[in-house]
Amino acid sequence: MRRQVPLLLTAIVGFVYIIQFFVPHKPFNIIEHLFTDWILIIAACAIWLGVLNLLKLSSEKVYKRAKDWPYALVIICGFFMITVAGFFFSGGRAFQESGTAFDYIYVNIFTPLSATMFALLAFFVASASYRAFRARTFEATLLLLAGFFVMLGRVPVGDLMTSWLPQGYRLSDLAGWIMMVPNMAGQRAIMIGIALGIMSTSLRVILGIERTITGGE
Amino acid sequence: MDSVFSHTIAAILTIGIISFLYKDNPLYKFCESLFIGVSAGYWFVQQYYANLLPKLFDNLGITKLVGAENAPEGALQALFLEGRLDDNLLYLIAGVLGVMMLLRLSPKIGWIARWPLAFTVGSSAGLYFITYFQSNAMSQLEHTILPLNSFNNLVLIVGTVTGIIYFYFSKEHKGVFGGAAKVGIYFLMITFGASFGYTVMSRMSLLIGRIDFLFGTWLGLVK
Amino acid sequence: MATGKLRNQKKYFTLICLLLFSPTLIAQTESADITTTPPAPVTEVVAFDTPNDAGSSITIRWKKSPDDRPDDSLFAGYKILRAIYPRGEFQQTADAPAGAEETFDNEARDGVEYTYRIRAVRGDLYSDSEASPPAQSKQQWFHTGRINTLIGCLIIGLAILFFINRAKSGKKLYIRKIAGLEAVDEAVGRATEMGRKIFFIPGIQDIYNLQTIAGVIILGRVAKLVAEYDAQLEIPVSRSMVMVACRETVKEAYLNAGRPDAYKEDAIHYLTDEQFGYAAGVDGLIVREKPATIFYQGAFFAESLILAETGNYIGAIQIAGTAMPAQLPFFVAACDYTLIGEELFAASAYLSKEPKLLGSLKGQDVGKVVILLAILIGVIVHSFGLFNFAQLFRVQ
Amino acid sequence: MKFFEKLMSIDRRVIFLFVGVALIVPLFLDIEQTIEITPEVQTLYDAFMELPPGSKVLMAFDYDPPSAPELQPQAITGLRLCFDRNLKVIIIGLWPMGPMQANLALETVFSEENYFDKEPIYGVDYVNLGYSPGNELVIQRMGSSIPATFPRDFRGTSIEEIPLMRGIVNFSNFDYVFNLSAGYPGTVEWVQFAVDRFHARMGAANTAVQAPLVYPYIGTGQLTGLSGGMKGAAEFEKLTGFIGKGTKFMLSQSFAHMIVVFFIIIGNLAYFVTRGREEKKTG
Repeated sequence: MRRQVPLLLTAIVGFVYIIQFFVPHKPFNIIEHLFTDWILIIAACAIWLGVLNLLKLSSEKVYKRAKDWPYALVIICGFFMITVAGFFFSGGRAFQESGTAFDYIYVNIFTPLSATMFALLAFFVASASYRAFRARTFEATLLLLAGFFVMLGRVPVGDLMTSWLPQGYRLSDLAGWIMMVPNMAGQRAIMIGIALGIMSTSLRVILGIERTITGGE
Repeated sequence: MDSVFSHTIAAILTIGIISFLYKDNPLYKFCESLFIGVSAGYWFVQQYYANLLPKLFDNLGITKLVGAENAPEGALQALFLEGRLDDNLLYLIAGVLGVMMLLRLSPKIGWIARWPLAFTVGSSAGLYFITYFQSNAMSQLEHTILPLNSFNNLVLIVGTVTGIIYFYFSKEHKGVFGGAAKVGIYFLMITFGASFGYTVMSRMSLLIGRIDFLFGTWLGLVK
Repeated sequence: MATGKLRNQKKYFTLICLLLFSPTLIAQTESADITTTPPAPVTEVVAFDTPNDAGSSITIRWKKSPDDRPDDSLFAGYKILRAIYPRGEFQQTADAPAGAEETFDNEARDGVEYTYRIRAVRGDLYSDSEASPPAQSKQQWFHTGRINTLIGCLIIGLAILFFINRAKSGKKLYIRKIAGLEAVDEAVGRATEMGRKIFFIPGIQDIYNLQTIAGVIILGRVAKLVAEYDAQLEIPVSRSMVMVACRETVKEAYLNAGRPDAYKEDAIHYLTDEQFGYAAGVDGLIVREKPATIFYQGAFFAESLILAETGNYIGAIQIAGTAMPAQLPFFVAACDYTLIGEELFAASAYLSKEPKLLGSLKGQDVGKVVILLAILIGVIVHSFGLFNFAQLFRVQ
Repeated sequence: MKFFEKLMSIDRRVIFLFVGVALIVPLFLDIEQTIEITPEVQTLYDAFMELPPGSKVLMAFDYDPPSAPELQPQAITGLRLCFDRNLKVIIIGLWPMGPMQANLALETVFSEENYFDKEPIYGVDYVNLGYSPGNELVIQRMGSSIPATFPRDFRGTSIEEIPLMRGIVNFSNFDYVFNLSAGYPGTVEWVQFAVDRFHARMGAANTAVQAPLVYPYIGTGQLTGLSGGMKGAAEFEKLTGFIGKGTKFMLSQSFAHMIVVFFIIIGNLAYFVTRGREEKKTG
């Protein structure tokens, strides 16, 4: 029961999903939509597990006065601040409309934090390219050259440096060519490989040959 | 006044995150913890209103059952009041699967969470099997079959073919085959370099947005 | 000087306005005449069952009215009138904008015969077409536009199954070395020696992404190794279902390694669903815990570089693997080893060394041969202008 | 002696500092950068200039705050151009945050001095119809009926009560469509539906990442004008003669880009020098 049912469920659901792609007839026509909704519902239930885990670990930290416990308290307060605002003080379903308490927290706390975290990439892109773009081997040199020309080709300075060349042969054109031709070829190879890898992994999972998640080893 | 206050909060949080670049520090720890707490709560609320409420409770009619105003009639009302089997009754299965997932909290019957997990894994395996074959394999193939009438087409075809050869697992990369795989790696390296270089610009603009907020919106130094 | 220029501009502007307005002026005078005559009717109306669907839909095509011209602003479009064949009354069911020559009636009842008229409308006047021959909607059992996909799936699927079966019978298979996976042992060993943690990041997508599934399967193999080495594993996750899946997997792995007592559930913990919130949290953990080894296996987005750069800074050995093409360059730049695309999916088979799973890799290779042959043949045939081979792979 | 070895492994915080300075300083500088106008942006500008006063322009805001540095300046320039030329503007968004970005852009435009006494009137000179979910299906629905797709505006006013919306039925009532796009749904969908199916005339502003995907549409004439990324924003501003943030941001971006390139060169230089030495030692 414990082992067999999940394996069977995986197999049946997996095959039904594949079949519905080729069969427009009822009831297969609603399966994709229905299953997607079900999965979203399962995920919406599951979030309780995660959130309770986060709160449990944080409050344990606070209770035991573990290292950095005040920050664990910040996690708990932050969580309750927005959930209480969202569930009780933001007008129910319209919780996201501008002017609600939920929206205020979203705009003034959530957004700057997430936008700044995203913006850190500007720094990391610089430090990573300094380290990685070095002509150590032939492969690394290709990486370097492609990156270098594409980067230069995308700012006015690049074209300024090559303004003595006829139009169509300047740095921005070279950058465009690299993107459209060799880059495209590499991307295609990667994408085709991924398709095969996914097909094989899916089959292994559906057939129960790979049962790490669904059935134990 | 209100906007000065909220801008100041936003500015402190912005500086707190940026300060991590120098080293880990109390302000960053505060921002990080606040971010984790607030964002976990954000998705918790979001999941309820975007999925649980409309997809499960509304469809089944539970919202109506608990006496909410303006709630739509659901499958349960149809079944018990009209004696009719509504399609939405199928959402009951989703509800059961969801509850099974939550039973993970109980050590004794927690194993049953594997059922909804198996359902999810199975349907994604089925979905990905088909969609990736279609969108990644078939349509890329369609666009790679080009007439050999230009240098660009030649490069595209050679690059794609050798790239695929690089991924070949069950043959040693030696001789002509190994040579082709080597060319494949070269193409992959150019691809990586190019897409890296390509994104640098947009990453910079993200930071410009934050800097403009700090010096413009907040401090009013940049017009 | 400046005013002269301005005057010139004004002159041009009047000229442009005149040029732009003149056609409308003419059109208006013309339309003044024809507001009293209805538009020419639509011709050649046909109706047929919309193919490859679950019924309830009939496709209607026609040849548009000669008065349906882009410059005629009065022409309002078409109304679709439907009647049950042969003697029903015509009623409007849908409408179509000017310029259209096809529309769908999605409210047909399967098995009922309908006939259609198209009404061309201009201003207050209209004219109706002849009634179309009757048509009825049906459900189809097979989507004919997807036959190429079916054949392709069968070829590749059967190849994979064939080699899995052959591997079961004990035939030895050669699989080339994958550097990133050869390094797993060393990376786990190093963490054990240093007495530091091993982090495993399964990406930021939920378990319904196959990349996450691949990541968690790899985790199963890594966790077994970790248990054998008696190293410490920590797995911060960003999705609750992934947390459940990881816990099941790691527990099982410890059990199989004969060390169920060493399994700690709280080492697999949830942070937040939010992409950058998760990145902020993991970054904090990385600088504070200073893990010796970090695995990134799964679906990653922009946070890839934020995590990998921080890991690189504290000097951890980093092994990444993802099938997100846009993130691969960043992992390649910041990690010691990167599994590229397909290698992520091959990793679990490779690490398990189970013949059945290795057999599926051989099956994938057959898929590659088929694709390479298709490209080769296609290019040759296409180059000589014999046949557009590419259209065989068009999907619907 | 050890100089180059040090250069080989610069503390990343030094790089961070340089990047930060390179981005911040230009915001305070008044450097004139020679911005060459590319033909795509020129045609975009021309398309606006060719519209007779009173023409109706549909502006679709399909982006959110993270892409605002690139697209907001273009939105502002586009709006200003319309109001200066007395064109009527109808705003919609296929992204939830789009119409809010539009309001921010309007605020910026109206805070300028020359609008103090003649601020365009809501409902007469411009209107914001808000966001509608459904991605490309929204465009398709607009093709048959705009009032049915957007029954109310951003403020909840019924569309029948808005003077500007009188007589607007579908795309044939717009003289130009201007799309600001940061991804999906965006310019690609607008071209496929509004242009290909409903024959609208359309121009677009895109993020730098997005722009190459829509370049092909210029060659075929499906797009009348395209302005991509900060560079496009700067060009667009230069053409309209009003130097706004696009030009400033462009300068920052160029500086930061050069810093990245500079460090790559330094890294390689140091690598070759130190490697040369090592070879001498061993050889």
